[in-house]
Amino acid sequence: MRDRLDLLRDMLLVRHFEERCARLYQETKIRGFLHLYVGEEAVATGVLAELEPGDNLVATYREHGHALLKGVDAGAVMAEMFGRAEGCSGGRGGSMHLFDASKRFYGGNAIVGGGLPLAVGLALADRLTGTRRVTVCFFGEGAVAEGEFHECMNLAALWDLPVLFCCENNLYAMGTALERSEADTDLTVRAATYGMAAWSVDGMDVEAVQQAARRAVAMVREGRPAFLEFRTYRFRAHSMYDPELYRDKAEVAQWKQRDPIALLKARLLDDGTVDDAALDALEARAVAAVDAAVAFAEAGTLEPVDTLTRHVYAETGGAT
Amino acid sequence: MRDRLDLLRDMLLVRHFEERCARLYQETKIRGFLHLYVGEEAVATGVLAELEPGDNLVATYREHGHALLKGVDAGAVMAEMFGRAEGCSGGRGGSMHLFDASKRFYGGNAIVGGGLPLAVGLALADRLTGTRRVTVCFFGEGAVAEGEFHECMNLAALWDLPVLFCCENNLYAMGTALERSEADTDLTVRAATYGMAAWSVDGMDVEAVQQAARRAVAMVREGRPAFLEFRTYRFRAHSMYDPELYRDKAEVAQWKQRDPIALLKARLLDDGTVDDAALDALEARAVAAVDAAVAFAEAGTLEPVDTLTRHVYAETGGAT
Amino acid sequence: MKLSGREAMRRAIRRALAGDERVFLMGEDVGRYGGCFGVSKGLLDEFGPDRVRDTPLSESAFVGAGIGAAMAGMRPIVEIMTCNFSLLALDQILNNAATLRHMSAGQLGVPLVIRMTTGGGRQLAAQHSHSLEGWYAHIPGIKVLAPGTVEDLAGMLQPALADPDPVLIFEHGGLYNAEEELADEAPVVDIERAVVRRAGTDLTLITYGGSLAVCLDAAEQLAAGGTSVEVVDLRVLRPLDDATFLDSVRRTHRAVVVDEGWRSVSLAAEVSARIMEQAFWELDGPVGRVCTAEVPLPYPRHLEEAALPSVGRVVDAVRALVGDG
Amino acid sequence: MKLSGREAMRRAIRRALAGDERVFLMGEDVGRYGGCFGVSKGLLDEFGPDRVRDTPLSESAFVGAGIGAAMAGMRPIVEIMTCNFSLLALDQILNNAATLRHMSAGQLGVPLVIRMTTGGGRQLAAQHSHSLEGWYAHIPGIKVLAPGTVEDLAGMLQPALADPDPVLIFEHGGLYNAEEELADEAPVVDIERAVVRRAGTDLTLITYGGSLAVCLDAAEQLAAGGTSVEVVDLRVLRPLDDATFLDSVRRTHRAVVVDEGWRSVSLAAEVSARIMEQAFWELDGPVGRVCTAEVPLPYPRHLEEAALPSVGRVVDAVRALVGDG
Ligand SMILES: Cc1ncc(C[n+]2csc(CCOP(=O)(O)OP(=O)(O)O)c2C)c(N)n1
Ligand SMILES: Cc1ncc(C[n+]2csc(CCOP(=O)(O)OP(=O)(O)O)c2C)c(N)n1
Ligand SMILES: [Mg+2]
Ligand SMILES: [Mg+2]
Repeated sequence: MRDRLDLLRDMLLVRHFEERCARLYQETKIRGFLHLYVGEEAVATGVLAELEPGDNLVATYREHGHALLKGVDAGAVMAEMFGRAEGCSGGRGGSMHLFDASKRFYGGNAIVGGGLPLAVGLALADRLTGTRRVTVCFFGEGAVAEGEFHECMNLAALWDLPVLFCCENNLYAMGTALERSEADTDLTVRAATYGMAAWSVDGMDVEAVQQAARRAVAMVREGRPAFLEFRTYRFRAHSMYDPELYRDKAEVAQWKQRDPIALLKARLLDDGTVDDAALDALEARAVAAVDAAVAFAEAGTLEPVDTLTRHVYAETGGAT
Repeated sequence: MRDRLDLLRDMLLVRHFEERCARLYQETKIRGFLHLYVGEEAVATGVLAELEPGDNLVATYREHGHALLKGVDAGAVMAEMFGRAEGCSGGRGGSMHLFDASKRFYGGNAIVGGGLPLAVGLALADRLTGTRRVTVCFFGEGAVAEGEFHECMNLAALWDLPVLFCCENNLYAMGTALERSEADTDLTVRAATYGMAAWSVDGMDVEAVQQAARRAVAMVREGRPAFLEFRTYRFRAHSMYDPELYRDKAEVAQWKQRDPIALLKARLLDDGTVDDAALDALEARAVAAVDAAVAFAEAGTLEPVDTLTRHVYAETGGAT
Repeated sequence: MKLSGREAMRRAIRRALAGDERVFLMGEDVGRYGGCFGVSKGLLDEFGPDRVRDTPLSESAFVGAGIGAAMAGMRPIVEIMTCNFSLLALDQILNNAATLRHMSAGQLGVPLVIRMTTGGGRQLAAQHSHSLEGWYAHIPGIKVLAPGTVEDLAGMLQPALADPDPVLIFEHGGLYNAEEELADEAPVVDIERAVVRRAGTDLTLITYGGSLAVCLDAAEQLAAGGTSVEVVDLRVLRPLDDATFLDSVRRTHRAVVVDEGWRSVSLAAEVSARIMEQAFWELDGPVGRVCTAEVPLPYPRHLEEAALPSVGRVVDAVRALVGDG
Repeated sequence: MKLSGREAMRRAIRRALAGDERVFLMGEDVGRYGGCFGVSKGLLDEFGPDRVRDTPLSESAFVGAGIGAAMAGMRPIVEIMTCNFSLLALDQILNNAATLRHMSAGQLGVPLVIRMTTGGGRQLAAQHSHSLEGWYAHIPGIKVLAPGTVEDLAGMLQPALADPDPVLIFEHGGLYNAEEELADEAPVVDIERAVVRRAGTDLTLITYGGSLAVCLDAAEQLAAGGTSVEVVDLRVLRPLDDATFLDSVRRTHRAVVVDEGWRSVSLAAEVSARIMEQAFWELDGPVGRVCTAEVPLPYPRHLEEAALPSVGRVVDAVRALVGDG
């Protein structure tokens, strides 16, 4: 089981990774759309702390952190964003399409709500084969308005599928605040009408996240779906193109007071688990890991152009 | 306001119309898919009794009754099913696509859930122009599983649109019983999570339907959406191709005990509003109306083949 | 044994379910109702509700669930009642099923079969009569099959299930009631190749699916008038087997493509363009097309018949190219 | 005045909103965010939240609501952020918007404008880089526009709104940052006609949208080598204006179609087939096609560039037909 220091380590890795990505985007090493998880680290960290390696994960385009914590190699993730053959998706996916089948990390999906049916299907396979496995599906609160959310919640509940729905409620879908997209903003009430256990959790408190995840994962491992809403906030823009006209600087500043990393650090300092030197060491380790990832990515190679049409169909026909 | 005798008249018209359609289908006068409303007449009858001519109506492929009661000429409806130019859709729509713009009857839609967004849009137009009008949207309980249901309920509630959602819960979507399609079969609970007033009504009791509709229509006319679930039953097959493997004859027989027409007749006889002779006269009038409709349809003409590609685009370009 | 398309398909599904634990059938009313066209009648009793799985009306979710289950190693057969409703699932098909292998650089595959009814001719009007198979053939990452015979209808399922990529089978509504003599051994169709259904020398009719019968009838009629027509059944619309029809056109020097899809941006256009590109110098005249009129299909029989490819329209198109042979 | 595509489109929307009470703009983040590509920045303040209406992420519902509102007499401009997401609304577009007039025998009309971004070239990978305009052009009952210049981008909105039928405008992502000198009076584009963008005598390049600039550059380069290329900008993909490109091909006798869609069953195939049918005897060689490689677009720049139509690929295709002129 991951302890509080592990949680801090995980969050720091994600934070430093994301901040580096922002810089690399400015340097045009990373291109396309880039969505960062800064501020929301406690959510993936707390949930993934409760998963086993054999569990499935489906995420969104804001999924670097989920990939790293599911065990996808940081170098391979960074190389992916550099578009290198050594990337975890062979460079073909980029930031929004990280994959690692060996880690049961099923992407990275750039269609809002698009991953939900996949999660339902992964869990259906487990139900059909009698496999005891949890499939976790992350999505933003914006996805709740999509028809697919409704269809998938219903299917999972109707068929008792082992899916853990994790809604990362960071209050905005791009520039649209939740109260301008949902008639009723209490998402757990919505989830409960599918006959699914549903809890709302402080997504800035990684320990609260972990606790809630533990309870929910246990239930899902018994074969019943569950829903968790994490109240969180993204500290940065939606993507690198966002002028942030839709929210006040003051609001952002206020949420930054509840930085999940600062919160956990304060607790650990408070109760004497760590001192400043230990924290510095942890930070340094995270930075070093990111440095190594960047170095790996920099050293990566480009896929030859004549491979362009590879992986459209399987290379060998016939049964697999 | 329509009184109880009017309600009986309306239901009889629909019943006789539908039974005649079944025969005409056997005679191959009507082709394609044909979905009959026998057993469910109280729903459309009670709701439409509360509408004004200027209100909008959107229905499904099981919409003959709704069309007739919205004032679409019975002859034009029958002619439509005969594929005649004199049909209410010029013969191009058939049973599933009755239209009458002059009666604000916006179809007939053969995609389950497909009419819901149209209803939302009609109501949105009224909200934008400040028009006090009710848009009623009928759909089966099977449509509740569709993503569009969720999206439309949310939009209507979020934007406070004057839509009355009427769910005709006849317990089956083709052969799929509600409990095999919904994790939670209490549809009013579902509706209520959108922050919408929602009631469940005995759909076999036309007076109960009318009462519920009155309350709901009043609310919608004030500019807020509402949801009504009508518990009803279809006495006949889903369409003319259905071997009905999925339900017991006994279940059908039991529901037929609650035939909405028989129920109302019994009440009217009971309290002396009518006697047998009066009832016979009402039946005869309905039959005569249907006879006239059939005669009109029989006398109809076929659109010339060279008009095939008409009405794909407007005949005159430019602004309308 | 003489079997209807419905029976033949049922037999194929039964064998697939019996032969491979990973196979299951999922869709609206496939179980208790017996399939909206009766194809899966009896299979629920035989295989149980887990493997013959009725779904709610949630096309996007259950198609997407099929994709997910296939990624996890199952071999789902997902039935969409008719291709008209597949639009509700198109996001899942195009953005997930068709892309996952590529986006993951081959780590993931989606060995999924999606079956759906297609085509007009039954007076089902504008929302139930589409022929979208040619349109789907635009999408890289999926395979598109369109059987034109009962044997192909039944015989394509097994190779489709064996295929590591998503395969969409468009079953023309007219095939379910058609009857053919079928061997007891399941025929296995080569789903990479088109097939010549009738040999001829003057012109090649290139077609598939519901229009195959129309073309064979037209060929018969033309033969009576002295015109010898070869009929190529494409049967695989993506990836298209160019070689078979090009070979034919290089022999006959004339071609008409018959396609129940709407004309503009149709599969027929693609075939015409490929002939242009690869056999232009061997043509004795322009390649013609007979397609469905560009109109949402109207309900009345006479208008629907006028809209769809018919023997008369095919014969006229051929005559216009070869003269009144 | 020099305006970017973004500014020009904003001006066009502003004028539409100011000029007609029935017009409103609706879509994800069109209001407070200012439009995902910044097109509608400022319009919320100017016209208020009723007429510049942010929607939830519910593509099917809000597109369908646009159809309903249009039926009721409004003139909605519905924005779908990018055409990739339009698949979620395709049922409403194909089964309702495109059919309602026909099914009701002309009683109803859907004067709706749907705007969406299209195209690749920005490394957005396999779920954000589709070019679906040619694919949409298959559907009877809708009109499909694909501006290739800033002037057309801005000048198509007004006639699209005046059109009594649903009009889909596919705005190539590359156009928003392009700049052009525009007159103060809003240019009004003839949305029934293609246009010749460059005159030439040896070969006709037929293109639209994002590939127009590619073709013009290719023509320039070819001119340097002595090959005179005419460039036809289709701009209206449905209904297609045959006359303009046929007229050109009848003069040049050679053509290459350049289309950012995937090659199979593409708009390019349709254009090729129409030339085959209507100008076969005037061709000096087969019509060529330069399309996007049949692959879900990969992320890395070098692969994406190789997949998309490029000046190099167009020049090569032209040279292959006219020799090394
Ligand atoms: C179907 C679809 N519609 C629109 C978009 C464009 N888009 C990308 S992210 C986003 C906001 C999603 O918000 P949310 O689900 O809350 O996730 P967050 O970005 O806040 O993590 C939008 C509208 C998309 N990718 N897919
Ligand atoms: C999107 C879609 N999926 C499937 C169908 C086929 N279908 C037609 S009616 C029907 C059942 C609908 O049931 P319900 O909504 O309860 O209405 P009812 O027929 O009982 O009145 C189905 C599955 C369809 N028309 N549209
Ligand atoms: Mg969010
Ligand atoms: Mg029902």
